Formats: sequence, structure tokens, C-alpha cells
Amino acid sequence: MKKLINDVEKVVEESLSGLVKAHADLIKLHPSARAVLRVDSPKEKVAVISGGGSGHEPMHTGYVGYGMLDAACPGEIFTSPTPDQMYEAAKAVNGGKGILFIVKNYSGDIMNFQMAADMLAAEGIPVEQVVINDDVAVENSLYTAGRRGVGGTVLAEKIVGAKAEEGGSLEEVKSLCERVNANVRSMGMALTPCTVPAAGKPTFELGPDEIEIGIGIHGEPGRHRMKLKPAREIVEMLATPIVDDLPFKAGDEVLAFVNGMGGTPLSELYIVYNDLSDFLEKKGIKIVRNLVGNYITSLEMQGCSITLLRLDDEMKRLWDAPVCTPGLRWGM
Amino acid sequence: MKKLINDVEKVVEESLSGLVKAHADLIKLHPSARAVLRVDSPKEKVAVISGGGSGHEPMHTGYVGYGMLDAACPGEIFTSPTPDQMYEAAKAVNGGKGILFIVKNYSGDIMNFQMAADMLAAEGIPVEQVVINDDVAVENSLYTAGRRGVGGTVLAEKIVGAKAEEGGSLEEVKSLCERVNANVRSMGMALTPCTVPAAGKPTFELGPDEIEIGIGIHGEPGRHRMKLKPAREIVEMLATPIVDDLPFKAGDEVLAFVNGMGGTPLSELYIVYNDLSDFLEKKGIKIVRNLVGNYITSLEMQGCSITLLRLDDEMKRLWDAPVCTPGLRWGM
Amino acid sequence: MDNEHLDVTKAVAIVENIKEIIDANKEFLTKLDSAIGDADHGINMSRGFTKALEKVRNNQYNDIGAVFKDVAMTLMSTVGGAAGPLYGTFFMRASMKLAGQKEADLTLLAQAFREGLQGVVALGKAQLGDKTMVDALTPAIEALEAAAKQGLPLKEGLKRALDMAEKGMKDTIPLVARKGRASYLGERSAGHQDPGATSSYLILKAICEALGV
Amino acid sequence: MDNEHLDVTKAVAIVENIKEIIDANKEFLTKLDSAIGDADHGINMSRGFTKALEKVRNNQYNDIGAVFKDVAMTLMSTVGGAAGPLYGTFFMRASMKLAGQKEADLTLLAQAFREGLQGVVALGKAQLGDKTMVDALTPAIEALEAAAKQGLPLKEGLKRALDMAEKGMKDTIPLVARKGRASYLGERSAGHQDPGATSSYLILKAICEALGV
Ligand SMILES: Nc1ncnc2c1ncn2[C@@H]1O[C@H](COP(=O)(O)OP(=O)(O)O)[C@@H](O)[C@H]1O
Ligand SMILES: Nc1ncnc2c1ncn2[C@@H]1O[C@H](COP(=O)(O)OP(=O)(O)O)[C@@H](O)[C@H]1O
Ligand SMILES: [Mg+2]
Ligand SMILES: [Mg+2]
Ligand SMILES: [Mg+2]
Ligand SMILES: [Mg+2]
Repeated sequence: MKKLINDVEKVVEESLSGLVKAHADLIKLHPSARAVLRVDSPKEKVAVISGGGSGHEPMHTGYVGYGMLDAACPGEIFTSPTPDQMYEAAKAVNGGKGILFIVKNYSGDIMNFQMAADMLAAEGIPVEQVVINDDVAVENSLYTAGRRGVGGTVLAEKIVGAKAEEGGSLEEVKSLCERVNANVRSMGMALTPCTVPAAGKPTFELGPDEIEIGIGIHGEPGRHRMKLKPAREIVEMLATPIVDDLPFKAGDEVLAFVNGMGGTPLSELYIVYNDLSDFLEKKGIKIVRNLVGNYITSLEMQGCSITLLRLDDEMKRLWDAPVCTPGLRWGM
Repeated sequence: MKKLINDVEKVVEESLSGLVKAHADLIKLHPSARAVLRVDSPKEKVAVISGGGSGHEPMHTGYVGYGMLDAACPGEIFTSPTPDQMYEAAKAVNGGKGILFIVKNYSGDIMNFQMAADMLAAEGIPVEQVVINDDVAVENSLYTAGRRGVGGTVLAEKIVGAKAEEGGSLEEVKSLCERVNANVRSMGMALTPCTVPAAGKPTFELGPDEIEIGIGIHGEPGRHRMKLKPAREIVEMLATPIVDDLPFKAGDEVLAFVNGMGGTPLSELYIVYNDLSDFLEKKGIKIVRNLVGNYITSLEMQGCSITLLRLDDEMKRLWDAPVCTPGLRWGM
Repeated sequence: MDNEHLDVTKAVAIVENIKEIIDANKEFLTKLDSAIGDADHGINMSRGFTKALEKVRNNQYNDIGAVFKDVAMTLMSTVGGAAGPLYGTFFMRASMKLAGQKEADLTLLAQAFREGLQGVVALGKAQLGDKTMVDALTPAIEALEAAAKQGLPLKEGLKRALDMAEKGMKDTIPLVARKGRASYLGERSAGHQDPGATSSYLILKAICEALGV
Repeated sequence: MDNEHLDVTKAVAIVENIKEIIDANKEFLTKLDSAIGDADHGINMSRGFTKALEKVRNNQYNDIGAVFKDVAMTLMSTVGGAAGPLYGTFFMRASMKLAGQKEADLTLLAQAFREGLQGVVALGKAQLGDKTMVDALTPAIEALEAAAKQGLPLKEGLKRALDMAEKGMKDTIPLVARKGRASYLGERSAGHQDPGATSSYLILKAICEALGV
């Protein structure tokens, strides 16, 4: 295992330390709990909080700041954070208008956030949760823990964060988040596995010419393992189930999000975007916004995911609204 | 070789196509030459143009836009662009105040830009060139093609681009660029090699526990090959020659730039930043600006580089000035 | 010190032994989790019990419940993942039943563990056969209860529980997972032993060993 | 068709043969460049001569200079890297000497190539022994000039030039590079044959073969 780290036990801690040093104008560490907080979290807004295992950077810690998250709670690598983190973070940024937890659908995340919500509710703090589950790779979701939360989470955090920033009520912010989740679908693939530092070995093995279609962001196996294909065919394999699922229809206006898994060069992501754009054009689906880059990653994994979000006017406006976080920034 | 591509011959072309589709509000392709142009290149400003081999994305094509480059000329992967590209790009964005070429110090880049400059000068278009050569890994630069241009290039393009945007003359813009170059030093290292698509094989080999210190951005070998070390020691090995070279002194205000080679997760870059920040603090060198991320890459190579730029007030102001490009954006 | 009761000293010894055994099986659990999960179960459990033991060692206890409550709180705030809240809840609910008790016989222990299991099921909503820790815990606790009803000695009850946990653990191998990360594998999860069921078995094994079973 | 002159047909045949030989050695050149450079020399040269041949095939020529001028322009705008402007300049300068000529004898050819080499040196500033293409080109052109002075036949002059290019190419092996990317290796560049010297040798070899040497 070759990594730029000092100590497998301290990867998350030291990385967070670097993050808040580099972005001290935007974020800070909670004094006791492992949570990243906005330095300027205003009172009189709904506090939007997310969290999950580490190893997906910039998500979530990189999305704390103006117009996005008020706090993020990072767990160990690929391991859900613990309830005390979310509880303390919520107490720190609670402005009185309530707390929204944006939770990715993983058993661990769900249970840990649920416990934190219970603890906060017990103190009379209004708290709501929205579970993001946009991964169409999960078939038979009735017989599983359900669809996983993947790329749609980044889009939800941006759009919902903007709504909270402009003063939306807890009810409004929550229902917008549910609307984003209802209109977003994703699927990913891996060219290579990744290695959790504490484990020291790749989470799975792929032959030198094999790829995994439908991978989760923790290297959970996907739908099929197959021989390497040209980008165009991979795009088709990812985008077809996405489009069919919602379904996205001719005339729909979408945000197309091509995400890298961490180790994929930007140049390849733009090739994927080029192919996706051709694919959607043929179907009459209109890309009116886009995001291309490494935004929800799996350590050094090579591969990509595609996320499509059907936009309405409010979502468009909120997507365009200013955002100022370490990982996503425009308009200010 | 596992890559998200369709055709090794078309990697650059398709990636550029995706890039301009995704950022059509900022950039466009030159109608005939392989060059990325600002959509809104204003008349009445010095046109700042850079270019070089592809495979270092977002550099340079991702830095075209308001406050940075007016045009970028990408060559094939790791291969200098050809003079006709720079010539055509310059003709397209020339606003009458002259052209500045920002050139990285590589034999091929120097010669190709020189030929383009000759062609433009022959037509009476005022053109200046500044060669960036910040890589302290190159020792004995008298007996070599000289120090390579690496991370300092990104900082130069941002700062010089801002100066041109605010109306600086060709002379001013050029001399600022020289000042940036005179105050910037870099050094990089690799954990893994990278594979040029057309070659199909890694550019060099590293054992499973070996790293290369002082690597160039095309995988040119560096100063030493050694066993993997903790991030802290790697930072020391990179930062010491950087600091000693200028030299940077106690009290200096610097921009610290921790750059990923393309395949390194952001979390590791923040660990490096954390260690760099400790290292500089001990020396009394003050980080007053920073940049952490994958900004000048070598395809999917894992590794990082460190760049320090000694800032003066003008550079600080210009660094903070608004920039709006696919790869670097703030203030607008 | 009698053989029919769990007391505070033994409770602390149990925590020590769980930590030992989990550590010794850290790689094994992680390997199981890498086959059908995300390769962190051993790491998570080892981190949690290391911290739990630190906590327990630094405290003085007057009742068994307090020992398990500290274990529960520590697991909850250090394990993370799915296992953190589940084992946290298990020990928390068990500790509530044992609160104030200086010692526990087989009957009380069976009741406490039953409470713990109910907490796990309420939180995780796994049913028997979903290929989770519930598949090891359920038969084990049923065996404890049956032994208590028959008036068997504590050690005999634990021994039977351990056998049933082992059987439950092994029986997860052919199952298709329906809860947790492994469920994403669908049919591909069959043929692998569930990591959580395995850690549950190991915890019971550690309890047995600590009590000289 | 006489044997003592290069004419337009032969010039086109030369371009065809360079393309063939460079293609056949694409991997070899790239491998040499991967040892001491950035592993693209074969790719760059093959791209350039493929385009140059396309261009030349699609044109009708009345003089040799025009053939080499098209080659030069195409190399300049398709090869990139260090080799692009260098070989572009070589052929451009040579073509200027051959402009308007329907045929060239050994003397004129030697003059044209000398001009080409001077262009390469003016642009790249490499000296003999810097481990570059200059190390293959210089002795080869000196041999051409000497043969012309002695009044030797064209083929004999080319044969001697090829031998010297080969020697120059091989002599780059022990050298420490002082120009181009390889120079970054310092002492580590010794022990490897220079890719550009090798492509220069191959180009000369292709010229010889096309002329039946
Ligand atoms: N809903 C659930 N109910 C009961 N046990 C579960 C549930 N989800 C997961 N588990 C157990 O947790 C184990 C995985 O734990 P761990 O690897 O620590 O968490 P994670 O899956 O979050 O990485 C599984 O092997 C399974 O036994
Ligand atoms: N300054 C120079 N003068 C002459 N030849 C040079 C010079 N720099 C490089 N070369 C030649 O160019 C060759 C490398 O060409 P190529 O690999 O195509 O370009 P790059 O180094 O830009 O990748 C070297 O082997 C050397 O022979
Ligand atoms: Mg986990
Ligand atoms: Mg090159
Ligand atoms: Mg796990
Ligand atoms: Mg080369």
C-alpha cells in the first residue's frame, strides 16, 4: 500500500487538520467532537448537516461553508460516523430554526444518524432527516438495505444548502431535499479497487483488463464484472439504467454530473462527459447544468459515476446560487 | 492499461470536446487550430496564452477564462504543441495590446513557442515570452536543459492573468510574470508511474514500496528513488531544497501550493498540507495563501508536488482577484 | 467467587477477553467483510473494544450494569458503521437489565441478552436468515434461556449458547444477505460467512473463556 | 532514371520509406525514449511522417524542394515535442536549398543537409556530444560532404553517411545528456542510446533504401 500518510490510525485526523488549516476562512473543527463546522454559521437559518464515512473527499467535509452545509461529521474511512458526532455538531450550529440531516442510505449511516436524531429530539431540538438513495445499480431494493446514496448527495447538499441559506423553513428545506432525491439517479463503475489504509489491502480484486459496473462508493461490488470497454459503451451501460429508472424523458432538463472516483484524471472524465452528452442528445434530454470532477470519491479508486438530476426552476435557481466551500465554489 | 477512453489517437480531441461542452459559457474551441479560447476575450487587454503537452489537466485548458488565460494550446499527451497552434490562438485572441506566452521550460515547448513568436513578430504583432523554471529537483541546471517548469506555472497564470485582466501593459504583465518566476520554487514526487495512452505501458517502473523524489510532470526520473516514507518525511525532502534554494526566510509570506499528480486522493493532499504547514511554521515562514488539489497533474500518477511562492502585496492582491475558469474559480 | 454468578470482576475480565479475541481476529473479520462488505468490520470492532477496555480499566464499578453501560457508550461513540449502533444498543439494553446488580445468574443473564437482542432487532430490523449478527445471537440466546429454564449451571448454559452461536454463524454461509452492505451483492453474498455473525460468536466465545467455560 | 541524382519521384519514395521505417520502429523509438525521456518519440515521429506522407501523396510536385517543404511544414505542425521543430527545421532548411531543383546530385544533397543541420543547431543549441540527434547527423553529413569532395557516386556517399550516422548513434550510448529531457537524468542517462539520434539514423537508412543503396 503506497499512500501519502503518516499513520494508518491518524489518516482522518491529520487530513481534517490540514483541511481546516487550508480553509480557516470557511471552516473550523468542533472543539471536542469530530465534526467540521462553518466558521460563520448564521443564526436564523436551518442548519444542514451531513456526514458519513471518510474516504469520499471532498464530500462531506469539503462542502461545509456558505450556501451548502453547516456541519459535516466524518467517520473513519468508509465507516459511518457515530451519533455523538452528529449530536455535538447539531448543538454547535443549531440556530433555532431546526436541523436537517442529509443521510446516505447505508445501514450504518441510517442507524447512527437515527440515534443522534433521537438524542436531539429528546432535548426538544427540531430535527428532520432525508435519506438519499439514488444508486440504480442496486436492483431488488426490496430485498436489500435499499438503494445506496451516491452522487445525488452532492447535488442535494448544494441545492438544499442554498435553500437553507436563503431562509427556507425546516419543512421547506426538507421537502426540497426529498424532491431532489426523487428526481436524481446515479450509477458508478470502477477500473481499479482502492485500499482502506487500516486494511492495507485492496477492498476487492479486478483483473488487469476487468472493470466493475455498478460499484458502490466503498468498493461494494456492482451488477457485473466485465472486460474493459471503450468509454462510450461504459457511458451507455451507466446512463441507460439511470434514464430508464426515473424515467428521464425527451424534453427533460437535467443536471449531468460526471464524477471521478478519486484516481481518474480529469481528462478522462471529460471524455465521459463528451460521450454522455452525445448519449443524452440522442434521447432528446437536455443538459442545462453540469458538474465534472472528483466530488464523491472512493480514495484512490479509478473509475467514474454518472448522476442525472431532473431540474425544475427552483432547483436551477438554487444550483446557480453562490456557494463558498473548500470543494465547491462559485458566485463569491 | 485501463482508461476511460475510446481511442488512443483521440484522447486529446475527445477530452477537449467534453471540456468545451461542459464549460461553453467560458470557453470554446478555435475553429481550425487545436486551441481553447475564452468566449469573451476582451479587446484592449494583453492576451495571455499558455500551452504544453496534454495530460496535466486542468492545466492549461482548464485555466482559460476571466482573470487567467485567454487561450491555451494543448499538445498530444506529454508532447509540446506545435507553432501553428500558438500562432492561430494568438491571432484569435489578440486585442491589440500584445501577447504574452507563458512557457514551461522544456526543450520542445521552448522551441515550438519560439517559432510561433517568430511567426507573430514577423506580422508585427507584439509578443513576449516568459519561461517558467521552478523545479528545484533539477540540479546542475547549467549542464541540462535547465530547471523544468512545474507547479509555479499555475500560480503564474493566475496572477499574471489577473494583471492582464485589470489592464496591465505587455511590459508590466511580462515583468510581473518574471517576478513570479523569480520567487517560486517547486519539487514533486511519485508513488506510482502513469501510462501515456498511445504508449500503453507505464513511463517508468516503481517497486511496490518504492517512491521517486524529484519527479518531473512527465514522469521524468528525479533525484532519488527510495523506499516509501511517511508523509512528514516526504514533505521534508521536498520542502527543504525548495526553502534552501530561493532561499525562503523567516518572516517571508508565502503561498503554499500542495498539488496532486492526478491519482492522489484529496485526503492525502491535506495530510501533506498539514505536514507542510508544520514544517514552515518551524522555520517562521508564514503561509498567507494556499492551494490544495490536483491542478497540474501527470495523468493518473499518484504523488504530489509542493510549490512555494514568496508573495508581495501586488501578487497577493492579484491572487485574490476574481477568476472564472473551469479549473479555478472564485470571486465570481 | 462462585461459578454460578457473573460478578463485577468477571464482567471486567469479559471485556478484557473480548478485546483480546477481537484483536486476534481483527484481520479475519476484516477479510470476511472484504468478501461481502467494505473490509472494515475487524478494524471497527478492534477500535471499539480497545477503547471500551481503556474506559472500563480506568473505572471502579459497583455493579455489572455499569460495566456494560460503559462498554455500550464507548462502542456507540467509537465503532461507527452498522456494528457500532447495533452492538452499542445490545450492550446498552443488556446493561439496563443488569443495572444495580452486583451479580447475575444464568436467568438474569439470559434476560439481559434477550433485551439486548431485542434492541438490535428494533434498530436494524433484521429478521432471522437475513445473514446478520442476529443469526448468531438469536439461537445463542434461545439456548441460554432454555438452559436457564432447565436450571442448568451458568457454564453449561454458556457452553450451549456458544455452540448455537457457532452453528448460527456457520449457517450464515449459504444465506443471501438482505440487510447491511452485503445485501448489495444479492446472490453473490451466498457462500461467505457473515462478519457480524462471526464477531457475535467471538464475543460469546470471549465471555465463555473469561468465565472458564 | 539515373543513379547519380535524386529526383522528385525518388524524393516521394524517400518520404514513403521514412514513414515505413519509422512506423516499423515506432515501439523501439518510444522504448528508447521511455528509458531517458517521456516515452513519446516513436509516437510523435510516426504521427508526423504518416501525415507528411498523406500530404505528399496528395500533391503533384515539380521540384524536390517542394516535396521536402511539405514534409517540413507537416512535421512542424504535427510532431510537437522537441523533435517536431527540430526535424521541421531540418527539412525546411534543406528544402530551401533544393527549392526549384528537379534533381540533386551528391554535392547539392550534402549542401542541403548541411543547411538542415545548421538549422537544427541554431534552434536547439546542442553541441556535438550532448547526446542528441546532432550526434548522428553531424558525422553523417560530414561523410556526405567528404564523399562529394572526392567525387564518389551518390550511393557510395549515402552508404558512408549511413555508416557514420550509425556510429554516431551508437556513440551516444555512453554519453551523459546535456540537452532535451534526457539531461534531467544526469549520469543516469549514460548507458542508453538517444532516441533522436536513432530516428536520425533511421531516416538516413530510409533514404538509402529508397535509393537502392
Ligand atoms: N440491519 C442490520 N441488522 C443487524 N445486523 C446488521 C445490520 N446491518 C449490518 N449488520 C451487521 O453488521 C455487520 C457489518 O458491520 P460493519 O462492517 O462494522 O459495518 P458496515 O457494514 O457499516 O461497514 C454485518 O456483517 C452484519 O452482521
Ligand atoms: N536541444 C536539442 N537539440 C537537438 N536535439 C534535441 C534537443 N532536445 C531534444 N533533442 C532530441 O529530441 C529527442 C527527443 O524527441 P521527442 O521525444 O520527440 O521530444 P520530447 O523530448 O519533447 O518528448 C532527443 O532524443 C534528442 O535527440
Ligand atoms: Mg463500513
Ligand atoms: Mg514529449
Ligand atoms: Mg463493514
Ligand atoms: Mg519524448
